Amino acid sequence: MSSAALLSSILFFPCLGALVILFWARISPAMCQKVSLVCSGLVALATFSFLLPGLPWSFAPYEATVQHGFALDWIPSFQIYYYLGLDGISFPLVVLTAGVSFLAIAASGTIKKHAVSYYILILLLITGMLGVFLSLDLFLFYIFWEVVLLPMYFLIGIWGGPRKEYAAIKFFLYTIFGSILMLIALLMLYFASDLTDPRLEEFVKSDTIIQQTVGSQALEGIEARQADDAVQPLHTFNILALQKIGQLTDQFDEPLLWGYSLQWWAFLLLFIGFAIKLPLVPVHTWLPDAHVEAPTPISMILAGVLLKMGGYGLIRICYPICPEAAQWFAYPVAILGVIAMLYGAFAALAQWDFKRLVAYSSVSHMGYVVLGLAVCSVYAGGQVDSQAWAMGMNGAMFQMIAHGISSAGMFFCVGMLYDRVKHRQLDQFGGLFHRMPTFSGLSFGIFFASMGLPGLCGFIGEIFVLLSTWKFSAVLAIVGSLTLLLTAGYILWTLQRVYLGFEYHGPLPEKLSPATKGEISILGVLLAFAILLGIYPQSLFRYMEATVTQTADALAERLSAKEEPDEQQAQLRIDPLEAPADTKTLLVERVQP
Amino acid sequence: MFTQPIGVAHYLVVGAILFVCGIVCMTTKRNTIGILMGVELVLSAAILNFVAFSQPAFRVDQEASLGIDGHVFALFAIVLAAAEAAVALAIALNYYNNHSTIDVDRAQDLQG
Amino acid sequence: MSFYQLIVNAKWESWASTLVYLPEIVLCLTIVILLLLRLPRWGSRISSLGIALVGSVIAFVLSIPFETTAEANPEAATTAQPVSLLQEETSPNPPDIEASSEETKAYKQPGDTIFSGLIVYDGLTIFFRQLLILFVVALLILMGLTGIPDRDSGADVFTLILGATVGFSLMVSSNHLLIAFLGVEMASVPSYVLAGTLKGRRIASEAALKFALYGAGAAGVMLYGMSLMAGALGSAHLPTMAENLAQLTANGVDDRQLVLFLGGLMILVGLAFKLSAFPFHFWCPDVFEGATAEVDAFLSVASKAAAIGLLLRFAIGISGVPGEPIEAPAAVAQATSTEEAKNTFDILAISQTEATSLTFAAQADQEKTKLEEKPVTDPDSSVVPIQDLIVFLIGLMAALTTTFGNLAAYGQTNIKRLMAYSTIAHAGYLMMPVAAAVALLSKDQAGAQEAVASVVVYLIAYFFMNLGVFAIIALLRNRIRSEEIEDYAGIVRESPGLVVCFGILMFSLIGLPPLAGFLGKFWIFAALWEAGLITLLFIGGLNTFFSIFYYLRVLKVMVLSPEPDHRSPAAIPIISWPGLYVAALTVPVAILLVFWEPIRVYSLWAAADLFQ
Amino acid sequence: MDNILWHSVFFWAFAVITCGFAVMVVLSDNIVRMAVALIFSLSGAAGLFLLAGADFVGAMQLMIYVGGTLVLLIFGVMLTAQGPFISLKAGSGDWIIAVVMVGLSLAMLLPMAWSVPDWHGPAMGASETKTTKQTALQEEAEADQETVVVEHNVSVTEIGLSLVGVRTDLNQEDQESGQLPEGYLLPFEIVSVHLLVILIGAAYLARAKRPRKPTKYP
Repeated sequence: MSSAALLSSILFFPCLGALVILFWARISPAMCQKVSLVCSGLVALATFSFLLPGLPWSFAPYEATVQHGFALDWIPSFQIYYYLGLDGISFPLVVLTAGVSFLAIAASGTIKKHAVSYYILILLLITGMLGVFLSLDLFLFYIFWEVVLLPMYFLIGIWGGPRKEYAAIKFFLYTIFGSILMLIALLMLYFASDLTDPRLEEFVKSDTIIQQTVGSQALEGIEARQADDAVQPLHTFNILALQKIGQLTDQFDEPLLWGYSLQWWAFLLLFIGFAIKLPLVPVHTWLPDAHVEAPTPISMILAGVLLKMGGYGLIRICYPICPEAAQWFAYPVAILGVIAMLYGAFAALAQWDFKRLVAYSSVSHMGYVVLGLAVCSVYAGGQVDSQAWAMGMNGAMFQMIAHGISSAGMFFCVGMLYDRVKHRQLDQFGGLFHRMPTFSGLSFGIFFASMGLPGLCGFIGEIFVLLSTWKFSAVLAIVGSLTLLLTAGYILWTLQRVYLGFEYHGPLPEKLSPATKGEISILGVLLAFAILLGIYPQSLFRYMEATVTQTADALAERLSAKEEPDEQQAQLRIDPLEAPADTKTLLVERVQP
Repeated sequence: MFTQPIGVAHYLVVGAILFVCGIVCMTTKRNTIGILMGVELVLSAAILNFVAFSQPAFRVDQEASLGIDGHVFALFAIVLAAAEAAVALAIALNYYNNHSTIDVDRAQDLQG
Repeated sequence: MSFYQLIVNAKWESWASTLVYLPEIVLCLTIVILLLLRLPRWGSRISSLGIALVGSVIAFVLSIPFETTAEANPEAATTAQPVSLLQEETSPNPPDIEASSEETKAYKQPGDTIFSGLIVYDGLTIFFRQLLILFVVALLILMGLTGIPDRDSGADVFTLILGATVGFSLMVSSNHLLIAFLGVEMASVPSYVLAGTLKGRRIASEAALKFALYGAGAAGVMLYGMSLMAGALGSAHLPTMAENLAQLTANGVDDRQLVLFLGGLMILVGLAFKLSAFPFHFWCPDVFEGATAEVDAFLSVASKAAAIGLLLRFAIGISGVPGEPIEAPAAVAQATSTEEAKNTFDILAISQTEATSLTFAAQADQEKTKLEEKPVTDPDSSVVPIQDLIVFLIGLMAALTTTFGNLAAYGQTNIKRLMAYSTIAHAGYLMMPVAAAVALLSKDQAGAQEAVASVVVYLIAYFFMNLGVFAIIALLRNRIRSEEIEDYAGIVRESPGLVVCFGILMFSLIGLPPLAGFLGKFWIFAALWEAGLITLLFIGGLNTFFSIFYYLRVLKVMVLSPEPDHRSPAAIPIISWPGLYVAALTVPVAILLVFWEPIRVYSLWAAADLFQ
Repeated sequence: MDNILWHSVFFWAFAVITCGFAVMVVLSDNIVRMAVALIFSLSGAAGLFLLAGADFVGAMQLMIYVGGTLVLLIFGVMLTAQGPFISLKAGSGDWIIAVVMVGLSLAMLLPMAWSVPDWHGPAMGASETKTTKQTALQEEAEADQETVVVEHNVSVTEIGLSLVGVRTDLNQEDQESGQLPEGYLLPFEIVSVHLLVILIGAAYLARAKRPRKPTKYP
């Protein structure tokens, strides 16, 4: 099977399911769930089959290149292609998406109201999420990014809790604000990019997708440029090409506004857009509301997958395309990351609502992702230390996957309790261990995974991030590691308040029935993955390490090259007082270790 | 005053006065018919301008005069203005039938 | 040239023009048939809707440009059938005019002017004509479905609609101020009557009265501005005006600045009124509330499309790209012998190279060589200040209009009023690329073409979105007898299909991907970025954000609010004629993005003739 | 100095009539008086047209505008304005706004009217500007000041022919280059359609609704 057919069918299979539900006259809610379950199950099976060795389409580990990449003409005159592909960064997230979505649909049994619309929307949502991770064309990425938005708005707004309308509109507004900034950044990058740059010759010749789409045009342009002829610039939306342009040429270094370069602005706009989705601290306030009001399965998807879109955007687009700006912003971003970690943890400590607590823990955990990415100016002998950066990135990626598993599990736990006793007040729980022993045992595992207990998945990511931060700034690493303590604090305290203790003293005690088989299997699957990743992290690293390392190497090389050859700049670094106050010197000052 | 030949500028001044009168009429009159009269004044100012611009003898740069184009424009403007007035009156009548007044200040059903 | 020859030429021109002007002629004929059918007694038994529909469908078919082989093979064209027909008609021996000039083609093709330079027949004209006539077809079908107008007034209302459409088509193809004014009048005056279609209702007659009074005033001001502009530039023919303007500025004649400025401003007032741009938007909400939803759709889509077409013609026409070498009377009289022109333009070219910075030196050199080759038809630097002024005025107005429209929409309780403000906001979006196109005229012709193409695309999307929304409003009005937003509460439970369509249309109006509204908006933003109008780009982006609130509020009421007790049932199943009609308008909105490439090719083709 | 130009005398007379009655339209409170003042103002304008050599336009102004439009307006007055509605005073606030507006617009428009030296009239313009073309014209003007004013009257034949697309007023050699000068065939034809549509529209609004069944709509 060609990769085009394979990836497209994975991507649009949920849509097919949605159509089936739509045109199935008088379908019952249970039947809806079954159809969606089969549909998402098949998608999950297909993505997991990539993991198996030996199949013709299996995903080769330890490979840095894009696999199953293909591009079809969509809007060739705007250089927009239907370009999908998998690599070490997107592949784990695709698998996570398929898995979590399947589990979320499995957990949707309690949804009885407007079941047809619910399942249609959730299936569309899955397509959108898969599309975000699969697409390698910036424009296509943006389209899928927005496609995710609409179903989510309705899923929260119709099936949510008491303040659903407020939560839904808040989510919608925050995200769309970010998307508008992203759209502007997207236009900036597109119109600044030019594939006919001679420095890209090697890339243009080697990249099969570029060859297939605009190769001849680009090569002609390059030849003409080498011969000093005037050429129309050849813009591109290809993410990989944009990365190369950012890393090999200075097309994005043009000053744009107020003395800052184009890539500075592009980074800023993109970063805000992704940070909102992530969510980072000043713009995180939509998240607790959305999580609290969303129905359980939607919370699982929201925490398990949607937040990862922000992190993915940072790793895939923000950092590789704008390396210098990334370096300029290293400290602010890192500090924001640490603040998010601490703030999220503190806020979680202060919550009385169980679901809100879990939501704030998400804020805290996603802070690690940002911190891990920000450590891009670690110096080792005048060179940017690509190893430390790769470690940070790996940690961030691992953290995303781990959080996807553990937070989905935690939200499921909360949802299970809420379905039974219709409240989430932490001080009214207690003693669940006696009433629901199996469930409690599994939840302990999930919560410990989230806490970062060694041997479970949360640990690896956090420790990688903190280690690389240590090299970047010891102070930030120390402050950041306080989060470990706080996390342990609120998780343990929660466990104590909810599961331990003598007696359940809240309302509706008679409803606290033991977990059903379905519920146990959902939690069990999640816990199994948490343990697998915890004790054998290589099972994940083997897929993403190569790509991440390559990215980090390329960026580090770019930044080192920028720093080194210029004698004058070295001079500046020694005596910053006499330097003219332009951006470059600011940059140099900032990156001084 | 009477010894100087007349130029386009003289006509433009007359046109400007008519125009201003028309605009003031449109803004101050509370009566639909009054407002329409203001419109007629404005249109007639424009027609006057066209006619003045068409006469090469009124100016130094004779070759830049509009000639017959200005006349045709003026003719069409007259015809269109008459048509517009007819429709506006029909609408005013219709309004009168529904409201028993043609005072636009009493047109308050819509928030404005 | 003898008098006889003059008549032969005029006759030839009229014939050749008539051939490509058939759609409008068919519309006019339909009007006459609608009138004549009242005479015989059996005439009242024939459905006037049917006649109007057939007429407009025929007009639409005719508006598809018929295939000419002339471009590919000029030899073949001369032997093509229309020519031989023409030659027989006109004179025994082929007219001198064809022998004497290479410019003359056998018959009219896209890019020519018709009716002796009064009207441009180019891609943009063809596009607008198709859009407008297609809209009329769709609107007539909608009117058949909703039952407004009733049988008595049907013939009258359809006559007015068709008459206004002829006016719109004149507006978008005008190459001459007279045609522009005639078009505006032909379009507006029937619209005033249409606003009062339900003549027994108080608010309808009030809407019509307000519309007519404000409209007449705006038309008067516009005519006054046209008189000043034409007088100062010595012609009313747009390309000639542009040429004279360029020459005036090039010769350093600056005593007419005030006249030109005031004249241009007054014309802009008239256009802004038609576009309902801030601060001349005030009629729009009142008229929309008073008129029926069907008429609102007409005013909101067709009228705005025509106004933006005229704005494009005017802004681009006056600021520097004459489409063809011109032989207008004034230009002829001015004795612009080619030598003189060359001298002026050489001076221009030199001053230009001096003015431009080093980075643009190469570009300037290129332009200079171009200027030497084709002195009349190329943009030159002397019009740059004029362009800057136009860009500033239109850009400012666009920014204010969008922002005002979006902010004022918040407090509205009536859906038609809300859509009126939404229309105002969208008019602002539509004006943005016009500013971008003018800004790019002398820098980057391809970019300017993109900007005009973005208008085309936005209008295509806008056609479906707004017609769909107003169709739903009209259909719901027939069921629940109300147009208040609060009465729409919980309507999703009665007619889910309709509300899903409504939701898609609303999200498309916001401009969210993957819907059609995004397509247009993205393109507009791209044009703004390319034109360097970053402030406008940010304002546009911010406004997209503002607009979310009120569109979502309507949707929220329809979907999330509980139903009121006292409401007549609103069930409109999607599998019924009205439901299918709405679905047919929604489906393109949902899937237009997939067919971006053909749309892009088409829109670029439509915009191309403007920049020959 | 002592050479009184009768053309100018008539111009000033008509200008005073036109502007004076226009001001009266604005100032009058009685709608019938306004209509009468408008008649005189528009007639004065027609006189100005005749002086500018636009005989046909002047005649049309008298026939269509003064004749047709005003009859329509007076019809409107008679049909709609009964008793108390005939005279409607504007409030003092309106007048303040009006005065400010008049001041502002005149302050803009009058300088505009005088801003182009070429337009000050043949003699005056020539004395002020210095270009070679214009001095030649000045000599011409001085040579024959009496005739310069009314030298170009557009004949009805020319207008009529231009309305069917034939331009006889232009230099004929210039027309041989292939591009025809604007003939006004299209507007002439299409305006008839416009008038038809307008007529139907006006009749539609003005005629009473045939009572058949009550309307279904709110």
